[in-house]
Amino acid sequence: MENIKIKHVIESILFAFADPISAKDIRSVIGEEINVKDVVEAIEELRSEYNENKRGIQILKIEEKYQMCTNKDYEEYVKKMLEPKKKKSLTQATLETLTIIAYKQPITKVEIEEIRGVKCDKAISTLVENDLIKEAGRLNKIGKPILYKTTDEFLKVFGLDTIKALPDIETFEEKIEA
Amino acid sequence: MENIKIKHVIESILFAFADPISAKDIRSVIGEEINVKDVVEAIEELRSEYNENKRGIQILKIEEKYQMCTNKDYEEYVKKMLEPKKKKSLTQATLETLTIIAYKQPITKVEIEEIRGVKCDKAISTLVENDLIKEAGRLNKIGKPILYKTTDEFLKVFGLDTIKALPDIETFEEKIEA
Amino acid sequence: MGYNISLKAYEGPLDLLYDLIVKNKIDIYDISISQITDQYISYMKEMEKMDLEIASEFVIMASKLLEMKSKYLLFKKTEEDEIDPREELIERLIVYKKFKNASQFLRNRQDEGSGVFFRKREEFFQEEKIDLTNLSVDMLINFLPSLLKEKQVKDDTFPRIYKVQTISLEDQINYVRFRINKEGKLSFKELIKSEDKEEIIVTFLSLLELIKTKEIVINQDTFFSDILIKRAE
Repeated sequence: MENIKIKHVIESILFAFADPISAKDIRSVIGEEINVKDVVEAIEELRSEYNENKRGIQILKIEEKYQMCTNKDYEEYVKKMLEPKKKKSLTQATLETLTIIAYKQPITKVEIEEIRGVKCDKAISTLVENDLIKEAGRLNKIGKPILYKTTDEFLKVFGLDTIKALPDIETFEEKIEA
Repeated sequence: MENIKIKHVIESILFAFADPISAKDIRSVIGEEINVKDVVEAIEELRSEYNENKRGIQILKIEEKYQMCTNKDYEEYVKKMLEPKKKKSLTQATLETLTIIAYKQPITKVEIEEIRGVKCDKAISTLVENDLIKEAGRLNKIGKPILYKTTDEFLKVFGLDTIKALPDIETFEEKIEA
Repeated sequence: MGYNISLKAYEGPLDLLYDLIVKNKIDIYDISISQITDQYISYMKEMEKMDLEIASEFVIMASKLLEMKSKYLLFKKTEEDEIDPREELIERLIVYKKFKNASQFLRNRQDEGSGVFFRKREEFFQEEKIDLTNLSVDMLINFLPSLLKEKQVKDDTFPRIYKVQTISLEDQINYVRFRINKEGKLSFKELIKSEDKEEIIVTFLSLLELIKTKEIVINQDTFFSDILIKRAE
Protein backbone atom coordinates (compact mmCIF):
# COMPACT_ATOMS: atom_id res chain seq x y z
CA MET A 1 0.00 0.00 0.00
CA GLU A 2 1.36 3.45 -0.83
CA ASN A 3 2.32 5.73 2.01
CA ILE A 4 -0.34 8.34 1.32
CA LYS A 5 -3.08 5.70 1.39
CA ILE A 6 -1.85 4.27 4.70
CA LYS A 7 -2.06 7.75 6.16
CA HIS A 8 -5.62 8.20 5.02
CA VAL A 9 -6.74 4.77 6.13
CA ILE A 10 -5.29 5.55 9.56
CA GLU A 11 -7.11 8.87 9.51
CA SER A 12 -10.44 7.11 8.98
CA ILE A 13 -9.65 4.55 11.68
CA LEU A 14 -8.72 7.20 14.26
CA PHE A 15 -11.85 9.16 13.38
CA ALA A 16 -14.25 6.23 13.71
CA PHE A 17 -12.63 4.50 16.69
CA ALA A 18 -12.81 7.70 18.75
CA ASP A 19 -10.98 6.16 21.74
CA PRO A 20 -7.21 5.76 22.16
CA ILE A 21 -5.82 3.01 19.92
CA SER A 22 -2.30 1.61 19.60
CA ALA A 23 -0.23 1.41 16.41
CA LYS A 24 -0.25 -2.34 16.86
CA ASP A 25 -4.05 -2.51 16.80
CA ILE A 26 -4.17 -0.21 13.78
CA ARG A 27 -1.71 -2.42 11.99
CA SER A 28 -3.80 -5.52 12.72
CA VAL A 29 -6.70 -3.80 10.97
CA ILE A 30 -4.71 -2.68 7.92
CA GLY A 31 -3.09 -6.07 7.43
CA GLU A 32 0.11 -8.01 7.27
CA GLU A 33 1.57 -6.18 4.30
CA ILE A 34 2.82 -3.30 6.46
CA ASN A 35 4.69 -3.34 9.75
CA VAL A 36 4.08 -1.46 12.98
CA LYS A 37 6.98 0.89 12.29
CA ASP A 38 5.34 2.07 9.05
CA VAL A 39 2.13 2.69 10.96
CA VAL A 40 3.90 4.76 13.63
CA GLU A 41 5.67 6.78 10.94
CA ALA A 42 2.44 7.45 9.08
CA ILE A 43 0.67 8.50 12.28
CA GLU A 44 3.50 10.84 13.23
CA GLU A 45 3.37 12.43 9.76
CA LEU A 46 -0.37 12.85 10.05
CA ARG A 47 0.07 14.31 13.53
CA SER A 48 2.48 16.97 12.43
CA GLU A 49 0.32 17.88 9.44
CA TYR A 50 -2.62 18.49 11.75
CA ASN A 51 -0.45 20.20 14.30
CA GLU A 52 1.61 22.55 12.14
CA ASN A 53 -1.38 23.90 10.30
CA LYS A 54 -3.32 24.60 13.51
CA ARG A 55 -6.06 22.40 12.18
CA GLY A 56 -9.38 22.05 14.01
CA ILE A 57 -8.62 18.38 14.66
CA GLN A 58 -5.48 17.20 16.48
CA ILE A 59 -4.04 13.76 17.14
CA LEU A 60 -3.16 13.18 20.77
CA LYS A 61 -0.56 10.67 21.85
CA ILE A 62 -1.30 9.13 25.24
CA GLU A 63 0.97 6.35 26.45
CA GLU A 64 1.75 4.92 23.01
CA LYS A 65 -1.87 5.21 21.97
CA TYR A 66 -3.36 7.72 19.56
CA GLN A 67 -6.66 9.55 19.68
CA MET A 68 -8.29 12.30 17.63
CA CYS A 69 -9.63 15.33 19.44
CA THR A 70 -10.46 18.96 18.78
CA ASN A 71 -7.78 21.66 18.91
CA LYS A 72 -7.72 23.34 22.30
CA ASP A 73 -7.21 26.72 20.59
CA TYR A 74 -10.79 26.58 19.38
CA GLU A 75 -12.27 25.39 22.65
CA GLU A 76 -14.37 28.52 23.15
CA TYR A 77 -16.31 27.83 19.95
CA VAL A 78 -16.79 24.13 20.53
CA LYS A 79 -17.96 24.81 24.06
CA LYS A 80 -20.43 27.44 22.93
CA MET A 81 -21.94 24.98 20.52
CA LEU A 82 -22.19 21.98 22.81
CA GLU A 83 -23.40 23.72 25.92
CA PRO A 84 -26.73 25.17 24.92
CA LYS A 85 -27.67 21.83 23.37
CA LYS A 86 -26.84 20.00 26.54
CA LYS A 87 -29.86 19.89 28.78
CA LYS A 88 -28.30 17.64 31.36
CA SER A 89 -26.00 19.10 33.96
CA LEU A 90 -23.05 17.14 35.26
CA THR A 91 -25.10 15.48 37.95
CA GLN A 92 -27.65 14.33 35.39
CA ALA A 93 -25.19 12.96 32.85
CA THR A 94 -23.11 11.30 35.52
CA LEU A 95 -26.13 9.81 37.26
CA GLU A 96 -27.40 8.43 34.00
CA THR A 97 -24.04 6.80 33.38
CA LEU A 98 -24.10 5.41 36.91
CA THR A 99 -27.59 3.96 36.41
CA ILE A 100 -26.48 2.18 33.25
CA ILE A 101 -23.45 0.73 35.02
CA ALA A 102 -25.54 -0.32 38.02
CA TYR A 103 -27.99 -2.26 35.86
CA LYS A 104 -25.66 -3.57 33.18
CA GLN A 105 -22.44 -4.28 35.04
CA PRO A 106 -19.83 -5.28 34.12
CA ILE A 107 -19.97 -2.99 31.11
CA THR A 108 -17.47 -1.17 28.89
CA LYS A 109 -17.37 2.53 28.15
CA VAL A 110 -18.30 1.91 24.51
CA GLU A 111 -21.41 -0.02 25.54
CA ILE A 112 -22.45 2.82 27.85
CA GLU A 113 -21.88 5.29 25.03
CA GLU A 114 -24.06 3.23 22.72
CA ILE A 115 -26.91 3.57 25.19
CA ARG A 116 -26.37 7.25 25.96
CA GLY A 117 -25.39 8.30 22.46
CA VAL A 118 -22.59 10.56 23.68
CA LYS A 119 -19.03 10.08 24.86
CA CYS A 120 -18.82 9.25 28.57
CA ASP A 121 -15.12 9.59 29.46
CA LYS A 122 -15.68 12.48 31.80
CA ALA A 123 -18.66 10.96 33.58
CA ILE A 124 -16.76 7.73 34.11
CA SER A 125 -13.68 9.43 35.48
CA THR A 126 -15.84 11.46 37.88
CA LEU A 127 -17.54 8.27 39.07
CA VAL A 128 -14.20 6.53 39.55
CA GLU A 129 -12.82 9.55 41.41
CA ASN A 130 -15.81 9.50 43.71
CA ASP A 131 -15.39 5.77 44.27
CA LEU A 132 -18.87 4.94 42.97
CA ILE A 133 -17.57 2.64 40.25
CA LYS A 134 -14.35 0.73 39.70
CA GLU A 135 -12.60 -1.29 37.05
CA ALA A 136 -13.57 -4.95 36.79
CA GLY A 137 -11.03 -6.39 34.36
CA ARG A 138 -10.70 -5.92 30.65
CA LEU A 139 -12.45 -7.34 27.62
CA ASN A 140 -10.25 -9.21 25.16
CA LYS A 141 -11.05 -7.05 22.15
CA ILE A 142 -9.27 -4.39 20.10
CA GLY A 143 -8.21 -1.67 22.50
CA LYS A 144 -8.68 -4.05 25.47
CA PRO A 145 -11.59 -2.01 26.84
CA ILE A 146 -11.97 -1.73 30.60
CA LEU A 147 -15.06 -3.19 32.25
CA TYR A 148 -16.73 -1.18 35.01
CA LYS A 149 -18.85 -2.18 37.98
CA THR A 150 -20.30 -0.40 40.98
CA THR A 151 -18.50 -0.32 44.34
CA ASP A 152 -19.53 -0.97 47.93
CA GLU A 153 -19.45 2.80 48.33
CA PHE A 154 -22.18 2.96 45.68
CA LEU A 155 -24.38 0.62 47.74
CA LYS A 156 -23.71 2.66 50.85
CA VAL A 157 -24.46 6.02 49.26
CA PHE A 158 -27.72 4.78 47.76
CA GLY A 159 -28.72 2.85 50.87
CA LEU A 160 -28.76 -0.57 49.27
CA ASP A 161 -27.83 -3.83 51.04
CA THR A 162 -26.94 -5.55 47.82
CA ILE A 163 -26.98 -4.70 44.14
CA LYS A 164 -29.98 -7.05 43.78
CA ALA A 165 -32.00 -4.59 45.89
CA LEU A 166 -32.24 -2.26 42.86
CA PRO A 167 -35.81 -2.09 41.52
CA ASP A 168 -36.40 -4.64 38.77
CA ILE A 169 -36.14 -2.95 35.42
CA GLU A 170 -38.92 -5.13 33.92
CA THR A 171 -41.54 -4.00 36.43
CA PHE A 172 -40.62 -0.46 35.58
CA GLU A 173 -41.19 -1.12 31.90
CA GLU A 174 -44.82 -2.06 32.54
CA LYS A 175 -45.34 1.06 34.57
CA ILE A 176 -44.30 3.46 31.84
CA GLU A 177 -46.33 1.67 29.20
CA ALA A 178 -49.52 1.84 31.27
CA MET B 1 -11.21 36.43 11.50
CA GLU B 2 -8.93 35.23 8.75
CA ASN B 3 -10.24 32.71 6.28
CA ILE B 4 -7.88 29.92 7.28
CA LYS B 5 -8.88 30.22 10.93
CA ILE B 6 -12.59 30.11 10.08
CA LYS B 7 -11.96 26.88 8.23
CA HIS B 8 -10.20 25.31 11.18
CA VAL B 9 -12.76 26.47 13.70
CA ILE B 10 -15.43 24.90 11.50
CA GLU B 11 -13.37 21.74 11.32
CA SER B 12 -13.29 21.47 15.10
CA ILE B 13 -17.02 22.20 15.34
CA LEU B 14 -17.96 19.55 12.78
CA PHE B 15 -15.71 17.04 14.53
CA ALA B 16 -17.04 17.70 18.03
CA PHE B 17 -20.71 18.11 17.13
CA ALA B 18 -20.73 14.82 15.21
CA ASP B 19 -24.39 15.19 14.16
CA PRO B 20 -25.56 17.15 11.08
CA ILE B 21 -25.31 20.91 11.60
CA SER B 22 -26.31 23.84 9.38
CA ALA B 23 -24.09 26.73 8.27
CA LYS B 24 -26.46 29.01 10.14
CA ASP B 25 -25.89 27.21 13.43
CA ILE B 26 -22.13 27.19 12.89
CA ARG B 27 -22.21 30.90 12.21
CA SER B 28 -24.13 31.61 15.40
CA VAL B 29 -21.32 29.87 17.30
CA ILE B 30 -18.48 31.70 15.56
CA GLY B 31 -20.10 35.07 16.04
CA GLU B 32 -21.54 38.12 14.37
CA GLU B 33 -18.35 39.23 12.66
CA ILE B 34 -18.81 36.77 9.80
CA ASN B 35 -21.88 36.02 7.70
CA VAL B 36 -23.49 32.74 6.70
CA LYS B 37 -22.16 33.02 3.16
CA ASP B 38 -18.57 33.05 4.46
CA VAL B 39 -19.30 29.96 6.53
CA VAL B 40 -20.76 28.09 3.56
CA GLU B 41 -17.74 29.04 1.44
CA ALA B 42 -15.31 27.87 4.10
CA ILE B 43 -17.14 24.56 4.55
CA GLU B 44 -17.19 23.96 0.81
CA GLU B 45 -13.46 24.64 0.63
CA LEU B 46 -12.85 22.26 3.49
CA ARG B 47 -15.08 19.66 1.84
CA SER B 48 -13.19 19.73 -1.43
CA GLU B 49 -9.84 19.57 0.36
CA TYR B 50 -10.94 16.40 2.13
CA ASN B 51 -12.54 15.07 -1.00
CA GLU B 52 -9.83 15.73 -3.59
CA ASN B 53 -7.08 14.25 -1.49
CA LYS B 54 -9.06 11.07 -0.77
CA ARG B 55 -8.65 11.81 2.91
CA GLY B 56 -9.84 9.36 5.57
CA ILE B 57 -12.42 11.87 6.76
CA GLN B 58 -15.12 13.30 4.50
CA ILE B 59 -17.78 15.95 4.98
CA LEU B 60 -21.28 14.83 4.02
CA LYS B 61 -23.88 17.34 2.90
CA ILE B 62 -27.42 16.30 3.76
CA GLU B 63 -30.18 18.81 3.03
CA GLU B 64 -28.07 21.91 3.74
CA LYS B 65 -26.54 20.36 6.82
CA TYR B 66 -22.99 19.13 7.19
CA GLN B 67 -21.59 16.12 9.02
CA MET B 68 -18.20 14.42 9.23
CA CYS B 69 -17.89 10.74 8.40
CA THR B 70 -15.26 8.29 7.21
CA ASN B 71 -14.36 7.88 3.54
CA LYS B 72 -16.36 5.11 1.83
CA ASP B 73 -13.16 3.99 0.07
CA TYR B 74 -11.75 2.77 3.35
CA GLU B 75 -14.89 0.97 4.44
CA GLU B 76 -13.16 -2.44 4.52
CA TYR B 77 -10.66 -1.28 7.14
CA VAL B 78 -13.04 0.63 9.39
CA LYS B 79 -15.51 -2.23 9.21
CA LYS B 80 -12.85 -4.69 10.31
CA MET B 81 -12.36 -2.65 13.43
CA LEU B 82 -16.01 -1.93 14.17
CA GLU B 83 -18.05 -5.02 13.63
CA PRO B 84 -21.66 -4.31 12.70
CA LYS B 85 -24.34 -5.23 15.16
CA LYS B 86 -26.77 -7.88 14.11
CA LYS B 87 -28.61 -6.51 11.12
CA LYS B 88 -32.16 -5.87 12.10
CA SER B 89 -34.19 -4.39 9.34
CA LEU B 90 -37.57 -2.78 9.49
CA THR B 91 -40.59 -5.03 9.07
CA GLN B 92 -42.41 -4.91 5.73
CA ALA B 93 -45.31 -3.00 7.32
CA THR B 94 -42.99 -0.35 8.76
CA LEU B 95 -40.99 -0.07 5.56
CA GLU B 96 -44.12 0.35 3.42
CA THR B 97 -45.37 3.06 5.74
CA LEU B 98 -42.01 4.81 5.58
CA THR B 99 -42.01 4.62 1.77
CA ILE B 100 -45.43 6.22 1.54
CA ILE B 101 -44.40 9.03 3.90
CA ALA B 102 -41.16 9.57 1.95
CA TYR B 103 -43.05 10.04 -1.31
CA LYS B 104 -46.20 11.80 -0.10
CA GLN B 105 -44.94 14.00 2.71
CA PRO B 106 -46.37 15.79 4.52
CA ILE B 107 -49.10 13.18 4.98
CA THR B 108 -51.56 12.18 7.70
CA LYS B 109 -51.99 8.72 9.23
CA VAL B 110 -55.44 8.36 7.65
CA GLU B 111 -54.05 9.03 4.18
CA ILE B 112 -51.34 6.41 4.69
CA GLU B 113 -53.96 3.93 5.90
CA GLU B 114 -56.04 4.57 2.78
CA ILE B 115 -53.12 3.59 0.59
CA ARG B 116 -52.09 0.56 2.63
CA GLY B 117 -55.61 -0.56 3.53
CA VAL B 118 -54.65 -1.28 7.14
CA LYS B 119 -54.03 0.55 10.39
CA CYS B 120 -50.56 2.05 10.68
CA ASP B 121 -50.32 3.25 14.29
CA LYS B 122 -47.67 0.74 15.28
CA ALA B 123 -45.53 1.39 12.21
CA ILE B 124 -45.72 5.15 12.70
CA SER B 125 -44.68 4.98 16.35
CA THR B 126 -41.75 2.69 15.49
CA LEU B 127 -40.63 5.15 12.81
CA VAL B 128 -40.91 8.12 15.18
CA GLU B 129 -38.97 6.26 17.88
CA ASN B 130 -36.20 5.48 15.43
CA ASP B 131 -36.09 9.11 14.34
CA LEU B 132 -36.89 8.27 10.71
CA ILE B 133 -40.03 10.40 10.59
CA LYS B 134 -41.31 13.33 12.62
CA GLU B 135 -44.40 15.44 13.02
CA ALA B 136 -44.74 18.31 10.58
CA GLY B 137 -47.62 20.31 11.98
CA ARG B 138 -51.31 19.54 11.78
CA LEU B 139 -53.88 19.61 9.01
CA ASN B 140 -56.60 22.20 9.40
CA LYS B 141 -59.39 19.66 9.27
CA ILE B 142 -61.77 18.08 11.77
CA GLY B 143 -59.67 16.35 14.39
CA LYS B 144 -56.61 18.37 13.37
CA PRO B 145 -54.72 15.27 12.20
CA ILE B 146 -50.93 15.21 12.58
CA LEU B 147 -48.85 15.46 9.42
CA TYR B 148 -45.69 13.37 9.13
CA LYS B 149 -42.50 13.88 7.18
CA THR B 150 -39.13 12.14 6.95
CA THR B 151 -36.08 13.30 8.95
CA ASP B 152 -32.44 13.97 8.08
CA GLU B 153 -31.70 10.67 9.81
CA PHE B 154 -33.85 8.99 7.16
CA LEU B 155 -31.72 10.51 4.40
CA LYS B 156 -28.55 9.47 6.19
CA VAL B 157 -29.63 5.89 6.75
CA PHE B 158 -30.68 5.42 3.14
CA GLY B 159 -27.68 7.31 1.77
CA LEU B 160 -29.67 10.13 0.14
CA ASP B 161 -28.38 13.73 -0.15
CA THR B 162 -31.84 15.15 -0.41
CA ILE B 163 -35.38 13.81 -0.54
CA LYS B 164 -35.41 14.68 -4.27
CA ALA B 165 -32.83 11.95 -4.84
CA LEU B 166 -35.60 9.32 -4.48
CA PRO B 167 -36.44 7.71 -7.84
CA ASP B 168 -39.72 8.82 -9.42
CA ILE B 169 -42.55 6.71 -7.99
CA GLU B 170 -43.86 6.04 -11.51
CA THR B 171 -40.72 4.03 -12.26
CA PHE B 172 -41.97 1.44 -9.77
CA GLU B 173 -44.78 0.16 -11.99
CA GLU B 174 -42.61 -2.89 -12.51
CA LYS B 175 -41.56 -5.05 -9.62
CA ILE B 176 -37.91 -4.78 -8.68
CA GLU B 177 -35.94 -7.74 -7.51
CA ALA B 178 -34.66 -8.19 -4.00
CA MET C 1 -58.47 -22.09 -12.67
CA GLY C 2 -56.99 -23.69 -9.61
CA TYR C 3 -55.31 -21.76 -6.89
CA ASN C 4 -52.89 -22.48 -4.19
CA ILE C 5 -52.44 -20.08 -1.33
CA SER C 6 -50.20 -20.84 1.54
CA LEU C 7 -51.43 -19.24 4.71
CA LYS C 8 -48.79 -16.59 4.86
CA ALA C 9 -49.36 -13.45 6.84
CA TYR C 10 -50.47 -10.53 4.76
CA GLU C 11 -50.02 -6.89 5.69
CA GLY C 12 -53.66 -6.25 4.84
CA PRO C 13 -56.39 -6.96 2.29
CA LEU C 14 -54.57 -5.03 -0.46
CA ASP C 15 -51.43 -7.02 0.18
CA LEU C 16 -53.42 -10.24 -0.15
CA LEU C 17 -55.21 -9.10 -3.33
CA TYR C 18 -51.97 -7.95 -4.88
CA ASP C 19 -50.35 -11.28 -4.09
CA LEU C 20 -53.29 -13.16 -5.69
CA ILE C 21 -52.90 -11.06 -8.83
CA VAL C 22 -49.15 -11.67 -9.02
CA LYS C 23 -49.51 -15.41 -8.35
CA ASN C 24 -52.18 -15.85 -11.02
CA LYS C 25 -50.40 -13.54 -13.47
CA ILE C 26 -53.54 -11.51 -13.91
CA ASP C 27 -53.44 -8.20 -15.75
CA ILE C 28 -54.09 -5.72 -13.01
CA TYR C 29 -56.12 -3.53 -15.41
CA ASP C 30 -58.41 -6.42 -16.29
CA ILE C 31 -59.07 -8.25 -13.07
CA SER C 32 -61.61 -11.05 -13.16
CA ILE C 33 -63.63 -9.85 -10.23
CA SER C 34 -65.44 -13.14 -9.60
CA GLN C 35 -62.23 -15.16 -9.70
CA ILE C 36 -60.38 -12.85 -7.37
CA THR C 37 -63.35 -12.64 -5.01
CA ASP C 38 -63.61 -16.42 -4.82
CA GLN C 39 -59.94 -16.78 -4.05
CA TYR C 40 -60.04 -14.01 -1.48
CA ILE C 41 -63.01 -15.60 0.29
CA SER C 42 -61.41 -19.04 0.32
CA TYR C 43 -58.27 -17.59 1.84
CA MET C 44 -60.41 -16.19 4.63
CA LYS C 45 -62.13 -19.55 5.07
CA GLU C 46 -58.74 -21.21 5.40
CA MET C 47 -57.86 -18.71 8.08
CA GLU C 48 -61.11 -19.46 9.91
CA LYS C 49 -60.44 -23.20 9.69
CA MET C 50 -57.09 -22.68 11.28
CA ASP C 51 -58.67 -20.58 14.01
CA LEU C 52 -56.71 -17.51 13.03
CA GLU C 53 -58.04 -14.18 14.04
CA ILE C 54 -59.24 -12.24 11.00
CA ALA C 55 -58.68 -8.51 11.17
CA SER C 56 -61.71 -6.35 10.47
CA GLU C 57 -60.03 -4.83 7.42
CA PHE C 58 -60.13 -8.22 5.71
CA VAL C 59 -63.82 -8.64 6.43
CA ILE C 60 -64.67 -5.19 5.12
CA MET C 61 -62.75 -5.86 1.93
CA ALA C 62 -64.58 -9.18 1.48
CA SER C 63 -67.95 -7.47 1.59
CA LYS C 64 -66.72 -4.79 -0.79
CA LEU C 65 -65.56 -7.45 -3.22
CA LEU C 66 -68.92 -9.21 -3.09
CA GLU C 67 -70.73 -5.95 -3.68
CA MET C 68 -68.40 -5.17 -6.57
CA LYS C 69 -68.96 -8.60 -8.04
CA SER C 70 -72.75 -8.17 -8.19
CA LYS C 71 -72.48 -4.64 -9.51
CA TYR C 72 -70.08 -5.83 -12.16
CA LEU C 73 -72.49 -8.55 -13.37
CA LEU C 74 -75.16 -5.89 -13.74
CA PHE C 75 -72.73 -3.54 -15.45
CA LYS C 76 -71.81 -6.21 -18.00
CA LYS C 77 -75.45 -7.03 -18.69
CA THR C 78 -76.68 -3.48 -19.23
CA GLU C 79 -73.49 -2.16 -20.82
CA GLU C 80 -74.70 1.35 -20.23
CA ASP C 81 -72.26 4.23 -19.90
CA GLU C 82 -71.68 3.60 -16.25
CA ILE C 83 -68.33 3.60 -14.52
CA ASP C 84 -66.75 0.18 -14.33
CA PRO C 85 -67.26 -0.90 -10.69
CA ARG C 86 -63.76 -2.38 -10.68
CA GLU C 87 -62.12 0.95 -11.38
CA GLU C 88 -61.70 2.12 -7.79
CA LEU C 89 -60.14 -1.16 -6.71
CA ILE C 90 -57.81 -1.22 -9.72
CA GLU C 91 -56.61 2.28 -8.94
CA ARG C 92 -55.97 1.45 -5.31
CA LEU C 93 -54.07 -1.68 -6.26
CA ILE C 94 -51.87 0.18 -8.73
CA VAL C 95 -50.98 2.83 -6.16
CA TYR C 96 -50.32 0.14 -3.57
CA LYS C 97 -48.13 -1.79 -6.01
CA LYS C 98 -45.98 1.26 -6.73
CA PHE C 99 -45.30 1.88 -3.04
CA LYS C 100 -44.70 -1.78 -2.35
CA ASN C 101 -42.10 -1.88 -5.13
CA ALA C 102 -40.58 1.40 -3.96
CA SER C 103 -40.25 -0.06 -0.46
CA GLN C 104 -38.20 -2.87 -1.96
CA PHE C 105 -35.90 -0.21 -3.40
CA LEU C 106 -35.44 1.28 0.06
CA ARG C 107 -34.90 -2.17 1.55
CA ASN C 108 -32.09 -2.89 -0.94
CA ARG C 109 -30.61 0.48 -0.25
CA GLN C 110 -30.65 -0.10 3.49
CA ASP C 111 -29.05 -3.53 3.17
CA GLU C 112 -26.19 -2.16 1.12
CA GLY C 113 -25.41 0.36 3.85
CA SER C 114 -23.85 3.68 3.11
CA GLY C 115 -20.29 2.52 3.83
CA VAL C 116 -19.48 5.52 5.97
CA PHE C 117 -19.07 5.67 9.72
CA PHE C 118 -19.84 8.46 12.15
CA ARG C 119 -18.66 9.49 15.59
CA LYS C 120 -20.44 10.20 18.81
CA ARG C 121 -20.73 13.74 20.03
CA GLU C 122 -17.99 14.98 22.32
CA GLU C 123 -18.98 15.81 25.88
CA PHE C 124 -18.31 19.00 27.74
CA PHE C 125 -18.66 19.61 31.44
CA GLN C 126 -18.33 22.63 33.62
CA GLU C 127 -18.53 21.15 37.10
CA GLU C 128 -16.23 18.53 38.43
CA LYS C 129 -17.59 17.26 41.76
CA ILE C 130 -20.74 15.37 42.59
CA ASP C 131 -22.60 16.07 45.77
CA LEU C 132 -22.83 12.64 47.37
CA THR C 133 -25.04 13.60 50.29
CA ASN C 134 -28.59 13.45 48.98
CA LEU C 135 -28.57 10.51 46.63
CA SER C 136 -31.39 7.99 46.47
CA VAL C 137 -32.41 5.07 44.31
CA ASP C 138 -35.33 7.15 43.06
CA MET C 139 -32.85 9.37 41.30
CA LEU C 140 -31.46 6.41 39.39
CA ILE C 141 -34.94 5.29 38.39
CA ASN C 142 -35.35 8.54 36.49
CA PHE C 143 -32.80 7.28 34.02
CA LEU C 144 -34.33 3.89 33.39
CA PRO C 145 -36.16 5.09 30.27
CA SER C 146 -32.83 5.45 28.50
CA LEU C 147 -32.08 1.83 29.31
CA LEU C 148 -35.49 0.70 28.12
CA LYS C 149 -35.19 2.76 25.00
CA GLU C 150 -32.01 0.93 24.22
CA LYS C 151 -33.93 -2.31 24.42
CA GLN C 152 -36.54 -1.10 21.94
CA VAL C 153 -33.92 0.18 19.57
CA LYS C 154 -32.25 -3.21 19.63
CA ASP C 155 -35.56 -4.86 18.82
CA ASP C 156 -36.27 -2.93 15.70
CA THR C 157 -33.63 -0.73 14.23
CA PHE C 158 -30.79 -0.24 11.83
CA PRO C 159 -27.20 -1.33 12.18
CA ARG C 160 -26.18 2.28 12.52
CA ILE C 161 -24.14 1.86 15.65
CA TYR C 162 -21.11 -0.30 15.28
CA LYS C 163 -19.57 -2.15 18.16
CA VAL C 164 -16.04 -3.23 18.70
CA GLN C 165 -15.12 -6.60 17.23
CA THR C 166 -16.00 -9.60 19.36
CA ILE C 167 -13.70 -12.20 20.84
CA SER C 168 -12.06 -14.85 18.75
CA LEU C 169 -12.00 -18.46 19.94
CA GLU C 170 -8.21 -18.42 20.01
CA ASP C 171 -8.10 -15.33 22.20
CA GLN C 172 -10.68 -16.79 24.54
CA ILE C 173 -8.77 -20.08 24.87
CA ASN C 174 -5.70 -18.08 25.85
CA TYR C 175 -7.75 -16.08 28.30
CA VAL C 176 -9.28 -19.16 29.96
CA ARG C 177 -5.84 -20.80 30.11
CA PHE C 178 -4.43 -17.67 31.73
CA ARG C 179 -7.16 -17.55 34.37
CA ILE C 180 -6.91 -21.26 35.14
CA ASN C 181 -3.15 -21.12 35.47
CA LYS C 182 -3.45 -18.14 37.75
CA GLU C 183 -6.36 -19.23 39.91
CA GLY C 184 -6.16 -23.03 39.72
CA LYS C 185 -9.94 -23.44 39.74
CA LEU C 186 -12.93 -21.26 39.03
CA SER C 187 -16.52 -21.46 37.86
CA PHE C 188 -17.87 -20.84 34.38
CA LYS C 189 -19.81 -17.81 35.60
CA GLU C 190 -16.62 -16.22 36.83
CA LEU C 191 -15.22 -16.40 33.30
CA ILE C 192 -18.13 -14.53 31.76
CA LYS C 193 -17.87 -10.77 31.81
CA SER C 194 -21.06 -9.79 30.07
CA GLU C 195 -24.49 -11.12 29.19
CA ASP C 196 -23.32 -11.34 25.61
CA LYS C 197 -24.46 -14.62 24.11
CA GLU C 198 -21.49 -14.73 21.80
CA GLU C 199 -19.07 -14.43 24.70
CA ILE C 200 -20.80 -17.27 26.53
CA ILE C 201 -20.68 -19.50 23.46
CA VAL C 202 -17.05 -18.73 22.66
CA THR C 203 -16.08 -19.32 26.29
CA PHE C 204 -17.89 -22.64 26.29
CA LEU C 205 -16.14 -23.68 23.09
CA SER C 206 -12.81 -22.73 24.68
CA LEU C 207 -13.58 -25.11 27.56
CA LEU C 208 -14.29 -27.94 25.14
CA GLU C 209 -11.00 -27.29 23.39
CA LEU C 210 -9.05 -27.20 26.66
CA ILE C 211 -10.69 -30.45 27.79
CA LYS C 212 -9.63 -32.02 24.52
CA THR C 213 -6.04 -30.91 25.03
CA LYS C 214 -6.31 -32.26 28.61
CA GLU C 215 -5.39 -28.94 30.17
CA ILE C 216 -8.50 -28.72 32.31
CA VAL C 217 -11.16 -30.93 33.88
CA ILE C 218 -14.70 -29.82 34.52
CA ASN C 219 -17.41 -30.82 36.93
CA GLN C 220 -21.10 -29.99 37.07
CA ASP C 221 -23.32 -30.96 40.01
CA THR C 222 -26.70 -30.85 38.32
CA PHE C 223 -28.19 -29.83 35.02
CA PHE C 224 -27.96 -26.06 34.45
CA SER C 225 -25.86 -25.53 37.55
CA ASP C 226 -22.60 -23.65 37.26
CA ILE C 227 -19.66 -25.55 35.77
CA LEU C 228 -16.56 -25.91 37.93
CA ILE C 229 -13.29 -25.78 36.05
CA LYS C 230 -10.00 -27.13 37.42
CA ARG C 231 -6.52 -27.32 36.06
CA ALA C 232 -5.72 -30.86 34.98
CA GLU C 233 -3.04 -32.37 37.18
